[in-house]
Amino acid sequence: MEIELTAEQRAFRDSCGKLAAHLASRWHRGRGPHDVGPSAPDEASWSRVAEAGWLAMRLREENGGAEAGAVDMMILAEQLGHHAVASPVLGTVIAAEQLQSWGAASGLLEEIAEGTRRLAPALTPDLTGFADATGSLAWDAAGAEFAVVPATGTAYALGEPVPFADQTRAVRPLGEPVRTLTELTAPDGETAARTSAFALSLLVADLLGTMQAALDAALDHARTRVQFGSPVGAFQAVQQLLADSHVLTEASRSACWYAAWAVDALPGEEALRAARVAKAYASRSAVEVCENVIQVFGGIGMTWEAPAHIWLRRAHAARAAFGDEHHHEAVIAATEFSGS
Amino acid sequence: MEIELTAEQRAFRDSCGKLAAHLASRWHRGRGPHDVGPSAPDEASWSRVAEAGWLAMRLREENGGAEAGAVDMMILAEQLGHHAVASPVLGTVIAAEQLQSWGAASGLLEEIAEGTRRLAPALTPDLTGFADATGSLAWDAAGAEFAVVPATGTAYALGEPVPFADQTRAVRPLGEPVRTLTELTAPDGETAARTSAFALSLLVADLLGTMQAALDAALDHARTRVQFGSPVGAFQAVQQLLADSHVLTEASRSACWYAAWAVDALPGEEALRAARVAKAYASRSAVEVCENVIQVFGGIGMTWEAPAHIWLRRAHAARAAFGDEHHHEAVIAATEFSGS
Amino acid sequence: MDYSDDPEVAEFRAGLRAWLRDHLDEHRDATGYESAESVERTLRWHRALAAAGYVGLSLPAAYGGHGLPDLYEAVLNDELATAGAPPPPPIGHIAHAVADFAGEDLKTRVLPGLLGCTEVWCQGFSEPGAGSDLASLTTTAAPDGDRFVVDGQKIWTSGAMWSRWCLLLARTERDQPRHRGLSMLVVDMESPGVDRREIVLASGSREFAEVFFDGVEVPAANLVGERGQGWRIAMHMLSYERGPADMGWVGRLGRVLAAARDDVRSGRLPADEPLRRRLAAASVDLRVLQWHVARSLAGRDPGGSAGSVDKLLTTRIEQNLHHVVGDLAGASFVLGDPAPYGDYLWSRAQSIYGGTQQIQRQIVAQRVLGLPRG
Amino acid sequence: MDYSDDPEVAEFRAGLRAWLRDHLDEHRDATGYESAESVERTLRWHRALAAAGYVGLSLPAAYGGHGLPDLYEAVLNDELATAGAPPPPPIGHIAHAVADFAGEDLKTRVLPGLLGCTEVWCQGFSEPGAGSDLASLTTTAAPDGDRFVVDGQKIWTSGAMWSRWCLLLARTERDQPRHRGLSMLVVDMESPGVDRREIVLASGSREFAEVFFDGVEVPAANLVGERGQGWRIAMHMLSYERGPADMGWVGRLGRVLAAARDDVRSGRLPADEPLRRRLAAASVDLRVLQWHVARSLAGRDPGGSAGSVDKLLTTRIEQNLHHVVGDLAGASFVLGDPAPYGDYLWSRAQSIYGGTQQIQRQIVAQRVLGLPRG
Repeated sequence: MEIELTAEQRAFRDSCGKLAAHLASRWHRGRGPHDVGPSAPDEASWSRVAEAGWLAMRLREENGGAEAGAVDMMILAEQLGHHAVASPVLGTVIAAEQLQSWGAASGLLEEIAEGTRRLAPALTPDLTGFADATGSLAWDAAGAEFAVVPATGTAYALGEPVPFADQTRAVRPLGEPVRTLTELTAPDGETAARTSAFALSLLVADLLGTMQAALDAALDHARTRVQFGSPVGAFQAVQQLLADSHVLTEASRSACWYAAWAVDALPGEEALRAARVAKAYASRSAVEVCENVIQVFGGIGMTWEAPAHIWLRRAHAARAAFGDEHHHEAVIAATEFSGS
Repeated sequence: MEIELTAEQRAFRDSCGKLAAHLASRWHRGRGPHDVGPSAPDEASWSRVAEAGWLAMRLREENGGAEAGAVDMMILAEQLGHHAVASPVLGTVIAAEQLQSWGAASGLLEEIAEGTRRLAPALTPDLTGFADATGSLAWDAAGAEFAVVPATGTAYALGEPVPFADQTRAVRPLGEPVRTLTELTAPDGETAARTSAFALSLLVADLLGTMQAALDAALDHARTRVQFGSPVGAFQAVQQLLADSHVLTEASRSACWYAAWAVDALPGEEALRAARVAKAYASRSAVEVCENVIQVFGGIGMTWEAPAHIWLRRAHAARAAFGDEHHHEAVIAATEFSGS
Repeated sequence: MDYSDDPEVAEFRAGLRAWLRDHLDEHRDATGYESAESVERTLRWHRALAAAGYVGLSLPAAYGGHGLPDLYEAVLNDELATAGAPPPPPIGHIAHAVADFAGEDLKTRVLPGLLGCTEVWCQGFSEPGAGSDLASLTTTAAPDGDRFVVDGQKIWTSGAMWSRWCLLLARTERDQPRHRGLSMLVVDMESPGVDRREIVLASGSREFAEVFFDGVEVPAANLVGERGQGWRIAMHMLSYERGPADMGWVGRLGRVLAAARDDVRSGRLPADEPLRRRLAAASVDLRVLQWHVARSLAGRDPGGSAGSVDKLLTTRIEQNLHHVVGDLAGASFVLGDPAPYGDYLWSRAQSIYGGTQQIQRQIVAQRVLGLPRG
Repeated sequence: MDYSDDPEVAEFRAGLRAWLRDHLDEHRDATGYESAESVERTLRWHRALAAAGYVGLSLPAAYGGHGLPDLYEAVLNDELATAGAPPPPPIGHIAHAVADFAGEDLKTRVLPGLLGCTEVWCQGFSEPGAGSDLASLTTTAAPDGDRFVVDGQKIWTSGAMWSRWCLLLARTERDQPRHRGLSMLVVDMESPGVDRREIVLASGSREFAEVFFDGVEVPAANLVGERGQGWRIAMHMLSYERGPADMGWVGRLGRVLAAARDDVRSGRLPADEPLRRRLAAASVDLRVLQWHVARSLAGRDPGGSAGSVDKLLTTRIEQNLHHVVGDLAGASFVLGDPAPYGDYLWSRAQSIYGGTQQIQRQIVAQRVLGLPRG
């Protein structure tokens, strides 16, 4: 039993954090909803993402990857959440993982890995899972050229982003078919489960990073903002809120770590079960933490200018992607708590 | 619009409170669960209850009653809850109201009104409503001679009390038939709804009295118990708990008043709808308040010796009687929120 | 105990409903002080209300009011919210401060414009350094002969971008401690030295602003009441800001729930049994809130700390309601029309504005329940 | 990152499971220190565990322990709870205090009886006037030549009615402030002047007692560590009382949920979809708790304030679980077998005993998150 990050993983976390902070610095939420910067990264930023190997590292060697573990990907995803990075790294990584599981051609995967071809995953209209037909939405699709619905063997062009609560990610409708991918083969159940577990584990990490960033900011605020002659963080009622938020964040971290470890270490179905549990828990907790954070910030937290709503929005959107707590708990209720 | 108690009603409340306190003083919870006094009142106590007119006041004149409004009965029930009175006044009153709605003979009702014949209402085994068959349980039946299931036209002897979380009330299984009441006629829907609304409104008042008593005790404790050099009630975290409890109690009072007013003022179905709402709200709130109260009491609140658990138990049991929040919300969901 | 309207109130309510049937449709787009265009529409709505006799209901008739009990303001708010009408002009507490404390001259000068809705007013209380802690205000109004010179900054000033007048709470007495040094002034927002900066909320709302005062001259004749009386007047105003009980919140929340109910009944939004049950629980909350508010209005003195009880209850119910309707919406909570998400964000603000939830609970604990100060 | 057991732990776990298969059934009725009879059964169980080598796992071999890492204690607790076995003897923290601080003579005298489970011990810390506030203890142990004379009162002393020995925290230094005046003593409960009074809990449990000390003489040789070191030893002990992570709570709560699951699956208790969903949410909580506890055990130093995080998390999850299973039980939550209601009451105590929830949150806020003291 060894439940911690290795020294190498901690170093990777730090380097991810640095680049994530840089990417975040190139995106601005503007002065209001009509003034938000585009979530698609500029060429220079996307090159740095590709150079960092983020898009390639999880893929198999023959597809241009480095076969990184899901734990490493979780480390990356947490940093992306922590800095509310707008660049669609998770969308690209998840789309590539899905295509690889369908046996997509190495050429395409290598292009994705190198950042020269930009794909987004196609999800069902309710965002709860991978699309298996048309009428779906491309998720985390800022700057993406197309999205593939593997079951139809078709890649689709993407329309303009639809309004989305999360200002840091784009969701776009699928448009015209642009390409047919004939070589695809449906993965077996084991692989499909593992792919879903992988996607869920990244969303959990994104939620974890988001809530930790929000909590850190609230703690800074609570230490410095003075009301009634004391820092607000000295008031017991505020301490209670922040303590609860810390508990939820740490428990979510525990869930995140286990789910990520399970992706590569346990049978697919077990990994998926763990990922569902983690996604349900982190979804509920992230919203609660971000709401508490806004409460601690007080009035300033309700302004566009303050970052608190950016975290809350990202939390709600990441909660919806690949299913919120109600979605996963309904599955768990049906499989574990249904009568004879 | 006149939403308050009249001077007469306030005087009645005070006199009810006095007798309720007296009755409560004759019952003792002992040193542990194996040492609890019987919830059946002694002869002297029951005579005082009858003399006070509590058993008669709601009945129609021809049945020996004074045709008191449901608001007056609510006032009484709140005091019974407030003092955690063990004597089965509500059971008797509800049984009489039900029998009257079935057109029971004046003789029987007069005997109940005078306290010379002691009846309990028969409820379904899940306690959610009046029984319409055998296999039911007599509720608040300490000292009762029998319970009537009007639909069967039969009065049944009562067995020994079954274990019940509430130490102040007895629930007893129905035994052998002892009497046939041939003169009964099922009430129309309007009357049946009003009878149920009446029973619910009394339970709501019992819950209200219970939570107010618990909260009052917690406030006393918070003002006097010193920890870390201050009264515990000076700590903001404790204040937050007590403030929330007060809010829940006042909202429950608002619900209680409206539901009681509605029993006699609105059409039966509307009165029943209001009573369901009030019962759902007060059931949930009473448990939350009593739990908060135990939290404020700290360790002492967890002992048998302290009264806190008596209120919590009574709250849970009154919540179950005639249906808890889940029961009533399921009805509301089915009638108001079901798809086309 | 009687929850029915008295005959006069019933008559007022019926008249108002009839008026709304005839006039509401042309004013549904009066969406508040968000842009020059919406201000225009909003003022048209306010003036229509004023012309029909629905502004200043509880103010003295001598200054353009109608001399009715407070209850009528609540009925107005309730009916407007229930009908889905835009809210009435938010001027009641300002008007009461002026009517109850200002001298005759000032009253005559400003009340007609206020109650006739020909001029927009704002209220300058909050400051960046004093959120829930009004007594620590630092904006100064230095007495200087027959005028005051105002320096400082206000925040969360609703409608400030479009206001002609500001009712300002500022420090006039340098040597008095905390709240005893405050006075209330009527400031012409067109004076030199007034600068405004829009605050965009997380929901996208542009109703609020910061206001900067740099050597702004205010005639001494614009002092409301006496010097040093500002705190007392502010508390008097807040006593009219009872919120839940008289601001039509029950009607507003009722419309949110009714829309959800329609969506479920019509099948527009699928609701499984757990969601239906949560909707039912929210409807329980709302009916109880309605009864509670009726009791508050009928029974209690204005300005009791019981207002904090009502606020806490409403906030709890509103925040839960928005969680439920958000979950009912499912993915469309975050996708598509941003209005429901904005409404949800607003529900989070309810536990912050007008005294945070923590402060409200403390007020209840200390002033209502008599617990000791920490 | 690896959540699998190391081979030695896996082997220990397998051996323990095998032992439980063979021996648990004859000990299932060891229900704790409730009556002379149950004490008898409980001691039989403890002695069986000791004989099999499962008591004192993390204590030095020199005094009858097994010199294993703390983790093994957690595995033991977890396996016993998961198997539905009675808990192991609650002596780990007492044994650590004695083993880590007492002199050689005292260790030799008392540790064999403690670890062999031939004598029952209790721990005298809490006092009526000091719930969560240990530093304000008032029980005195006045030094008097080669002995101390103890006067005062302890409360919440688990097992005191049946104990031979009490590890007592008392004030020996009159002139030292608060916690610097405390010392730790081993008191023979059969000494003259010791009086015990059973405390019956709301659930009916009779495990606790008050203990009164009236001029009780304790040999100076029974001092653990130095005079004035009592607070430090107490903190050291509490650092072993990590609760959730190593007390088998996950296993215990897991059994509660598993029983509910069996009731639903078999149809013994009907569960509509809202209840099934709440059970699913509780199962989510429990699995997360399990992973969190594994992380706590594997990663963190004993005694960090993170113990408060674990306690808060467990309490939240446990209290919610008992609400759900109570609702699943329906009327039978209040009717019939009183055990489930007693378990529910116990869940309410979790936010009180060992530092109230309010105190735990404050510890997290101030010691973990570094927020200022109020």
